[in-house]
Amino acid sequence: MFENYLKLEFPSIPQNVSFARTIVATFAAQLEFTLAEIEEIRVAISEAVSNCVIHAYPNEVGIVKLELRAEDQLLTIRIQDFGIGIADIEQAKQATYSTQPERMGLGLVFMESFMDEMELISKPAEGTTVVMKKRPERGFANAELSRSS
Amino acid sequence: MFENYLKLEFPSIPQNVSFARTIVATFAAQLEFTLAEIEEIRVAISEAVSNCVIHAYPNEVGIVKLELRAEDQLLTIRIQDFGIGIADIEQAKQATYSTQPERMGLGLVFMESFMDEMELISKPAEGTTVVMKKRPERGFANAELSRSS
Amino acid sequence: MSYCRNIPWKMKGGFHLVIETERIGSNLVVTIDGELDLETSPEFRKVIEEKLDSYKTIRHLILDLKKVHFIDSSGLGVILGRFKRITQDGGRMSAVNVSDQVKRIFELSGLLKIMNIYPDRKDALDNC
Amino acid sequence: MSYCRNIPWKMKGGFHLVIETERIGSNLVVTIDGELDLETSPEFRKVIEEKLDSYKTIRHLILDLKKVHFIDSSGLGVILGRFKRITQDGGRMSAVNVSDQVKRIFELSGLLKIMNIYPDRKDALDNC
Ligand SMILES: Nc1ncnc2c1ncn2[C@@H]1O[C@H](COP(=O)(O)OP(=O)(O)O)[C@@H](O)[C@H]1O
Ligand SMILES: Nc1ncnc2c1ncn2[C@@H]1O[C@H](COP(=O)(O)OP(=O)(O)O)[C@@H](O)[C@H]1O
Repeated sequence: MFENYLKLEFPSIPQNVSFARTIVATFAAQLEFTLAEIEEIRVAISEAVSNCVIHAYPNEVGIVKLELRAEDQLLTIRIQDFGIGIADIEQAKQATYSTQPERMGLGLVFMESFMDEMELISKPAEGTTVVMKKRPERGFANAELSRSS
Repeated sequence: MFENYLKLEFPSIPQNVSFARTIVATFAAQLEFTLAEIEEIRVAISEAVSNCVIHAYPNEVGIVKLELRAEDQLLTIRIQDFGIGIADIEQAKQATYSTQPERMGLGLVFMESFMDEMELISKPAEGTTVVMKKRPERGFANAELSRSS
Repeated sequence: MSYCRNIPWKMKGGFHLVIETERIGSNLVVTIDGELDLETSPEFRKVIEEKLDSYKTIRHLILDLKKVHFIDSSGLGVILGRFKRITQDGGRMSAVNVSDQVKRIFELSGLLKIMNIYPDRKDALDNC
Repeated sequence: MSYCRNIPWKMKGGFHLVIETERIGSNLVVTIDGELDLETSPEFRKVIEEKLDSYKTIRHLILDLKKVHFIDSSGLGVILGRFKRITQDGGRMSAVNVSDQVKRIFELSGLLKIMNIYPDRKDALDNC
């Protein structure tokens, strides 16, 4: 069985959002994702890491932990912060709900739309963890077709 | 002062060598390195992570920790394994010295040639840590030249 | 037809965004090259706001997204904010060269229903 | 002039290496597309060894490195190993389309002193 993982830790600064996207896209490319699927993963990661930067640590730079796991046909992404947390998770998930007037409240909506599964765990003053999962749609069967003559 | 860091952990499997290269190159691109300098960094990382895969854990898959730090004009890379370690560091550093007959003994030579500084710390049965540093040759001055009209 | 052009503007830090603006009559054409996210969006907003502040005659904002390799809700937020400003002033906003990926993001957010999308710049200008 | 060609061969896992071999008389031209490192080198070695085993008449190995985007000491080790085999049998080895980066790696290892480097494939074949 194919298996790999990557654990990351970085500070919650805006330039690490694009960084996290690039790393996750490179990691995800180990599985048989299409380019369109990789784009979806990039958006989901971008939203999750942006939320750590803006919401989890609004007035300071905090630690973001990112864990990637590839197990056979499944990519699992875990993003954790130790910031202010979310009091009402159902409310947070609603489209257009945002605690910041300038923002659109679409981050969690995009994460749910673009990944197969999304779970949000949070406790005020302790932090938030997002777990997202995605399988390549056309499956992993192609990976075994090694073309050689 | 510009400052950023990235801590990584991954298993010592061959496909993570190219992976580590890509991540470090992306991280290093935050500083004002030339493309040729980025290539040098890619070789150094490739050698260091390959050594963890081949030498540190010859018969098992072990843990590799990679720490990247960008502080102003300086990139610091720290690669750590918890493998078999090196008994005689001076001997290991010699060109063409290798404990594996098929290999060339050039990895540590390339790391020293391509980085500004390299330090090797090791203890048999405990593991090995390599610390490498590099500064962009043309300095950081250019980064302040924000071009706008 | 008046004409003005910005020298490409470069982000400090890891990733780059290049924004070029071009005034064609009462149209402001904004060409974006790069990724629109949390890091780059504030500057994207700033550049457009400054142009709208200084050229009071602008009635139509045209975003050329040909080279937008990535957009998330932060980038979308800035586009929606500019849409609100220009339409409140009685103007219009269009996007051209919109990739499938960006179109999908626009669709999920509802922006696709309220903003004009044209295949290219010429089409957008012809419809002014 | 006999001729044989491999269908591109693809690595499983993260990164790809495509190796094409072409037999031109007593020459074996090996075109490498990708990164030569710890992961990809074993297959690189395998493909060349198999060709050398099956075509006993090969006297000259030509490596076309135009699309080698990366090489480290693992890739270099395989090249040196093949160099040893072909020269022991009285043959020769050349490399063509060598980038500055690859040339520097060859230089540091001493390989540049013992291996022929030609600008392109035609030059290498003319010197057979
Ligand atoms: N990591 C987090 N830490 C604290 N609060 C969060 C976090 N992620 C999301 N939230 C809360 O959930 C709300 C909705 O998030 P989201 O859908 O991403 O939209 P937006 O980022 O536009 O506000 C945020 O406004 C914030 O209050
Ligand atoms: N991380 C490590 N753990 C254990 N031994 C190591 C490690 N790195 C290097 N060595 C030792 O140092 C020697 C020289 O390493 P190097 O110069 O990279 O050449 P090579 O990989 O070709 O052997 C190796 O053969 C090995 O014995």
